[in-house]
Amino acid sequence: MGGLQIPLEHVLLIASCLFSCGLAGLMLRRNLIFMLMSLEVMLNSAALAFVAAGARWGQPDGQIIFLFILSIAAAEVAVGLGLVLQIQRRFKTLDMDQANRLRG
Amino acid sequence: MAVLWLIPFLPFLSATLMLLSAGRMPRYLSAWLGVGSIGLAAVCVALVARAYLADHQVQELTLWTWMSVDNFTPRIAFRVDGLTVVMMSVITGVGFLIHLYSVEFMWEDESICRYFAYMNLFVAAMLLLVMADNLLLLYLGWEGVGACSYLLVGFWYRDPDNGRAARKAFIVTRVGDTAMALGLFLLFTELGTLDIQPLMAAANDRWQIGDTLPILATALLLGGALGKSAQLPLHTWLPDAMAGPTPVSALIHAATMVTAGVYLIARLYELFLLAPPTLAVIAWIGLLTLLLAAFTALAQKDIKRILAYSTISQIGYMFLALGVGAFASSIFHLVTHAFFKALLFLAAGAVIHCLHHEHNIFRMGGLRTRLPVVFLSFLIGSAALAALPFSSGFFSKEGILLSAWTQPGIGPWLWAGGLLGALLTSIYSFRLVFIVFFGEAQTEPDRQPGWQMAIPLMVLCVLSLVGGWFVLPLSGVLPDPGHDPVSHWVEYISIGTPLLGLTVAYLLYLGRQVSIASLMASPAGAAVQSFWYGGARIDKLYDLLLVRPFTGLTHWWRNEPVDLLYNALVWMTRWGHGRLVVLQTGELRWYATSMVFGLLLLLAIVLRDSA
Amino acid sequence: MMESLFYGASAVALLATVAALTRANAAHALIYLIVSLLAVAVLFFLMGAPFAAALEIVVYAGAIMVLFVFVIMMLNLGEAGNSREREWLAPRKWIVPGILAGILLLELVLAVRHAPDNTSGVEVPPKMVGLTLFGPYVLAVEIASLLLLTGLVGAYHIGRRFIVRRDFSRPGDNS
Amino acid sequence: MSMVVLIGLLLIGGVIAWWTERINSDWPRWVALATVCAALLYLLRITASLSLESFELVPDPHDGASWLLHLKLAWIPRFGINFELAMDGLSLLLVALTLLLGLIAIASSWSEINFKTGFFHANLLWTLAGVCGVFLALDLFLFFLFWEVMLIPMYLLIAIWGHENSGYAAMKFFIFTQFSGLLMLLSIVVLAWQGAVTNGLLSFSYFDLLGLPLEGPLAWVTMLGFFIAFTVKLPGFPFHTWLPDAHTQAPTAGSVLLAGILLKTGAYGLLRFCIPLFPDISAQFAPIAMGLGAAGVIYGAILAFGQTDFKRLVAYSSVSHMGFVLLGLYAWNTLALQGAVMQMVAHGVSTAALFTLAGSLQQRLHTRDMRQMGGLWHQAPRMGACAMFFALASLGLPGLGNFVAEFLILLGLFAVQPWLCAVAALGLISAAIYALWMMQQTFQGEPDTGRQMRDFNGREMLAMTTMIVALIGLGLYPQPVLDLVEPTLDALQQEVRSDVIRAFATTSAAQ
Amino acid sequence: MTGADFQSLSPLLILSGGAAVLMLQIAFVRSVNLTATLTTLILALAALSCVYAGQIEEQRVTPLLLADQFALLFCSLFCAAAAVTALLSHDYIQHHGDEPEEYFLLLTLSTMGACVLAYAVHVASFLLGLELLSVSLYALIAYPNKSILPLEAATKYLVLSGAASATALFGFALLYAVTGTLEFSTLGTRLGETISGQPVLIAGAAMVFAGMAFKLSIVPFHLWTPDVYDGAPSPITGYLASVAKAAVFIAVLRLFLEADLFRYQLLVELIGLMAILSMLAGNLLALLQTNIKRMLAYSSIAHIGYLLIIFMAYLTSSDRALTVEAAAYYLIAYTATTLAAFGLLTLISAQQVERENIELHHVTGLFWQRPLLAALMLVAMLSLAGIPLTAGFIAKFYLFSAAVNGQNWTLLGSLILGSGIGIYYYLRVVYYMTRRPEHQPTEPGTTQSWREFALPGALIAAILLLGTMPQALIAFLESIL
Repeated sequence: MGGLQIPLEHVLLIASCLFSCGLAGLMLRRNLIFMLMSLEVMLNSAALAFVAAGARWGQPDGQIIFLFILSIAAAEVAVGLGLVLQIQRRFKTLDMDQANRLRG
Repeated sequence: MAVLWLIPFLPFLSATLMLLSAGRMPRYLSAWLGVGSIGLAAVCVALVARAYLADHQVQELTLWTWMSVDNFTPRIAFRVDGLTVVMMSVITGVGFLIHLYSVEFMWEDESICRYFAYMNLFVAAMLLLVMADNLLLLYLGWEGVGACSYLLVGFWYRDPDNGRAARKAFIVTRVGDTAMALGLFLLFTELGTLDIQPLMAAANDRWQIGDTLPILATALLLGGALGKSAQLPLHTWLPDAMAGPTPVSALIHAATMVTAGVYLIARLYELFLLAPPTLAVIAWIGLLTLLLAAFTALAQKDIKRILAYSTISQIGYMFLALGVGAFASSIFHLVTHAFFKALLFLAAGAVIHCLHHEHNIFRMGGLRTRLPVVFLSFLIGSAALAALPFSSGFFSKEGILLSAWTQPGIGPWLWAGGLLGALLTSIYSFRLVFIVFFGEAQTEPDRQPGWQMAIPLMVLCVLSLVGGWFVLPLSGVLPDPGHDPVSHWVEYISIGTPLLGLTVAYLLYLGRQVSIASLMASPAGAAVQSFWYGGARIDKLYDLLLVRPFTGLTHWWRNEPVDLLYNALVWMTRWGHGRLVVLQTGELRWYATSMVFGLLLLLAIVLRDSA
Repeated sequence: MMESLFYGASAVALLATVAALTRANAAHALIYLIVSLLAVAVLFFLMGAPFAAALEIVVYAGAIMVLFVFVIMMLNLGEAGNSREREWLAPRKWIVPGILAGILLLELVLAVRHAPDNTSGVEVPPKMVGLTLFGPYVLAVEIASLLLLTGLVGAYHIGRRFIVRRDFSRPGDNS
Repeated sequence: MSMVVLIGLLLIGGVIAWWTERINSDWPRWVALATVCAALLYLLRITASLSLESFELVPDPHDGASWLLHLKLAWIPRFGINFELAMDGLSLLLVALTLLLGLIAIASSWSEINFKTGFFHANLLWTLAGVCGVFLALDLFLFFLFWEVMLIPMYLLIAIWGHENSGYAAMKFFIFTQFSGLLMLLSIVVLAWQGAVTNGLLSFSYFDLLGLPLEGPLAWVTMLGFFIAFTVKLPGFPFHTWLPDAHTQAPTAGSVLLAGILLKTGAYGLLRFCIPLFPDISAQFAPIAMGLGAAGVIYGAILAFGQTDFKRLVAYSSVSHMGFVLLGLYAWNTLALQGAVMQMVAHGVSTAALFTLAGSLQQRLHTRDMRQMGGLWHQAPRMGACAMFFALASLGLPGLGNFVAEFLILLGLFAVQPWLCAVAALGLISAAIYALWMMQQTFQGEPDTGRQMRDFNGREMLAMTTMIVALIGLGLYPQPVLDLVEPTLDALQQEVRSDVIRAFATTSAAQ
Repeated sequence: MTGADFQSLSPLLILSGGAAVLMLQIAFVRSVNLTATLTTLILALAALSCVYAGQIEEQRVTPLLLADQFALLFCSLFCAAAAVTALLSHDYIQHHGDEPEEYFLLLTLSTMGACVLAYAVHVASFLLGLELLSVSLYALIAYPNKSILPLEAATKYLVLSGAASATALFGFALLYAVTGTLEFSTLGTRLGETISGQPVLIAGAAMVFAGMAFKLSIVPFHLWTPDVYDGAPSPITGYLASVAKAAVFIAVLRLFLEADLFRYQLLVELIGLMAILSMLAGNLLALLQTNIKRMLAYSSIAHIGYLLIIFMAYLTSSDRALTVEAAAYYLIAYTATTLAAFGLLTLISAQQVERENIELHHVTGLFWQRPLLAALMLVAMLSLAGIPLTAGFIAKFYLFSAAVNGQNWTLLGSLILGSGIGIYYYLRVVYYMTRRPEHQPTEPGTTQSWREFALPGALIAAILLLGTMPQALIAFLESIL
């Protein structure tokens, strides 16, 4: 399998697109769950870039970093979803624009 | 001469003692101390004078080196020559009499101790002034007498007017003093010393007659003299200074301090001789002052103000004399003036003292019989002032007028002016005598002067009469131009003028031949009267040109204009804070957006460059 | 053929991502996101990283997304939530994020345009990954385990009370 | 070590004073008094132990060993920073003045301070220690350290025990001085690195940094860093605006210390560091500096007259008087320099006295507004007499210390800049105006009979008498002071080489 | 792995082992006193073990970690700081959270992350350390359950920090794609070999820096800082501001040094620009802030700005060791000072359950009521303002020296300007503290534990010692660089 001849440039382009989408989602959505999803997208794009880079050099390191990114994403999301639950309970909404008691 | 240092030290010591007692010294002790110390000083002066008269030997005494910086080494040192002897004698002699007089005059004042302290301090400073062998020490005395004058004019500090007069006296003279200080700087910078004798030697050595530097230096020194001696344009303080106790006016503002300017110029005559333009200016200033003050005196109502203007006028004569190079005549007039003006002031003081502190001459009158001693004193004093023949003033003023006459070129003009002044002097002196002592009584005296007052008056009467015969030991100290014999009619006119004035005064004020009242009632007369009553409006002019702008400026600037600059900085930082803090909205999406924005910029910049 | 599969999967990943981020309903969005992740897994596979591809499916799409599903189910946001989301997604709200993201994309494109080489096309088999992982990267694995422990403890502590409250909510406690 | 002991004595005394407050709130006063007395005696002992000839020796500015006392301990070798203290006549004089005025400050606040006396006296002593350090430190880093450190207790003195608006005043004081201090720190560092380039050795020692060849815009900026820091403290126009506020709001002891000593550190810095370190640039800069000095003289005097607050008036008079110091320093000849040093001492004493007086008035009348005073002489003749004396001293009456100082400054200045001298001399006139106006508004005029006022008591009179005697002594026999600092001034003048002195002269000729 | 490897990693081992011990202890005995004591002991032991670890030569432990003196120094600093935080938290957390034991566990894990960052010379260890630090901080920030502000703060921090991490990751991926290495040092050599001016490389470096700039709260990535600082529990704010910042900074500095990212001069110049912006914006924002925590947050932005000067200085200076020394000294001084400042806030607010925010007027008269605490605050504020005798001054002096050496005049100008503004708000705290209290002093806290005396005393001593006798530390720094 594999043996695919794709310019690295193109994979990175796709990763960039995903990354931009993630950022756009972060800026656009008010719902905390969607924000977390956007984060996932961004992390995923980085993972894609790493794997592509590893493939380019024929090294396992890209995949290993992908593995770590996976654990990072898991840990962040776990805590993040815990926060989602608490926010829903305390603020009665997930709209982060409402949660701006801290400012100034 | 060991006794020299005692002369200023004795008054200083007594002043210190009285000041240290903080006003708790018994009044008789203050009086004894005050009068006694001056008396002792006078005795010492007498000793010194006798020694000097015996051999005309200049006496010097160096106490210590005041400071020694680089080549600037002024010493606390005295130098006594003829001029100093004359001045010291006047200061301690007249001073002693006035102190004695003060005992009675001030006896009822609660602050008599303070009074004598200031007076003794003044005498000490004045003695330092005349005994100093260098200009810095002279300056010390010079400013010291100014400070004492300030303290004494404002002696009755409860009345804000007195305080105002005192401040005016100090500040106006300080203007002159500052000019003088600059003169000292110039002299030291150019000649490298402030010791009077080496200074004059060096000046003669390095400068030619008519050089710029001596003219500049003497002009600056003249500034000091004008201020202290109340000459135009710095004369305005003296009439106001009459706010002090009358003996103070007699001592400081008639006999001694105000003549310091004359002394200064005489002391430095060699320097002034190098600057003929300055001398000419001195002469003209003297002339102008004497005329202006005489006119003003004629329009006053306050007995002390009349005498004050008269003092200004008489010092104008002295300046006139200095200006024409008749230094000795000037000093001679200084001495006689000290006698008769002190006498007049003391007599006026006695009138005031006996008349419930009444100053207005038009509310006096008829005192000839009620206060005979005072009347006699006043009469003699006025005669001397008006230079009636054979009074002391006659001799001294005659000398001045003749010197002026012989001055090449401008001499006659000066002479004529002086003559006019003499006429006016005679008129206003006798106007005073006639109004105060003749006519109907307006106010009854409630007491007679006691012996402490009477004795000084008597002594001064005698001095005013015979003073003209004194021969001052000034030969060799001051140059005497020794004027050529002049035609006799000049002398006759000089002699006649005061008599003419007397007559006019008689006609105007006593004889009722010409109604002075109707003259005053006419619009022109009233305008002239008020013009001269206000001292030719010079005070008003200064007020408008200097005082008001200054106070206005201070009021305007009171709250620190420079702070506006710093407040602007503060405002800018606050503004920056305000602009930045609105970004902290607390909205998560905005924060994310700002981060993206930052990332965009960062990438844009690095890529633009590498592309 | 493989190339076209690659680009096809890329397109799917992109479109699914965009769809995921623009849905009003969280559950729908999540499905799109999973699709996107699956497509990325395909990409991994095509690039010669089968291990990564498998993990992408098992862990990412399988485990992490399931967490999301749980939470969405627990919150039970309902139709009211969806309509509010729609409101928040009005087109003009997109303008600024869209422009910024577009510019960023442009910059990234500029940056990676001349990335040097093709992918090697060499497959890196799972065994090699495993050997490296427990060779030079063994300490990293340990640290990653601590990281997961942290996530566990943190999620437990933060999320705990929500569960407690929902299941055993005491009467009168509405806060 | 004796200098360390001196500074340490004050520091430890402060701690003890703070601590003894727990026992009795009166104890700190006595502890503070005892500490300063002990320090004075110790200073006397140090001085007495030196040989008389050593006072006449010209200290070599490149060799600390030739100074009266010298101490050098390694501190931060990484930067060539040493704990280096040295004393010459100038330092000795100023340290003595510091301790003397410290005594006055303690005496003047004896009954004024009742809130936390322990901490108050601790701060007072620490300020003194800091100032002593400033006068003794010859390592630029150490100098800066003392320079900044003395401000903190001063800040606390103003902020805690100050009057109604003390927070603002203290903050203004601190920001002005700290900000300018930062500029100086920058200059010090730049100078040290410059020295490292020239000498091949990084050192902050004054003895090593003197005589560096400095040119170009960087050197100008460096010089300005020093100049601004010192001029702010002096305070020179237009950096003076912190001073009226700080003086007005500070407690009496604070004002005394501020006016009496802290301002002198600015003058000292200019004399010791700013001009000798940058001789050529200073020569070019001198006309501007002197212009600022003259502006300060006039401006301070004008604003002093406009004030209604007693302390503010005195504060502005300080601005005016310190303008003379700036003039004297930049005139840079023996006369003017001696005058400037004299002015530092005399102004220290006279202003300290005036602030003490102001403090006594405020304590008795609970106001500083002169419009509410008037006629106080009647009720408090001793106060009046003292006030009159110091007012006269402040306007430069001959026979008192201030006159000697101002006369020497102007005399020296005249040779350099006659026109500027004439302008500055106007300050003498305006000084008379404000000083006498102050007397008029407070002590003269009609007394308010409804007011009860206590005259000075024995303690206060003792303090006043000390200062009166000091001023008269300085006025009539200033020679000991002049002799003490003469070698130092000679050395500094030799340091600023003769060609530079010529440059001074030509700038004046060009004016 | 050899024995020497283990020795050089002993702090990390102790921390991870400690975490396990703590977990076990929590599982069996729930006792906050025990957990706190245990945590403090573990952290202290870890700090001490750095001395032990430092006895051997510089050691490369797998490609991931480099155990040199530099890493160990900061390891011990972080552990010590965490120990102080643990002590400070003890009273606080008892009042503010239920089940407080896990707090200490998370703190230990977080410190572990910081230490890993200090060791990190590889992208993997860098990322994992960073995330270990961050994830435990999310939980710590959200820990108190009696207020909703921590929740808000944690959410903001999580979302933004996650995005920042992703950005950094993406940047690393770009670097990796071109160079084919994840080790910093090899990355440096490869970067040198590659044709310079490759846009993707500089873009990657910029993205990495942008991600880190967020963590360091450098303008314009700073907006989150005050909100998170404000909402987080006080001891954690102190930890966040000191340890988290220092660890990230050290790691970034390592990255730049090892991989020689200084070759991208434009990037470094941009960092200089951001430094200027941070100094000015941070100080201006803090200017009129009355909430002390927010004020300190803004001030931390400014301080990072000061610290960034050394990047430019490194580029232009002739004495490069000096700039690194300056950074190290500054970080140590800043850590001590920040801990002191927030420690004080913790001690004040430990007994005020209902109020987490401390406004300026709350400290009115503190100087007379609790002198030791106030003295600590005074010293901390002076140190932050850079007044002599305190650690902050020597640190600032170091920066001055480095910047003068590098002739970065613009940066120096901003530094002076910023410090000038800073004096105002730091001093304002002192002013409020020393004001006479308007009402009778409140009763001093009833539960004054020994921590209330020992900790402030130790911190004061540390700050003053660093400020007056810096030579020991300087000599040490000089020897290891």
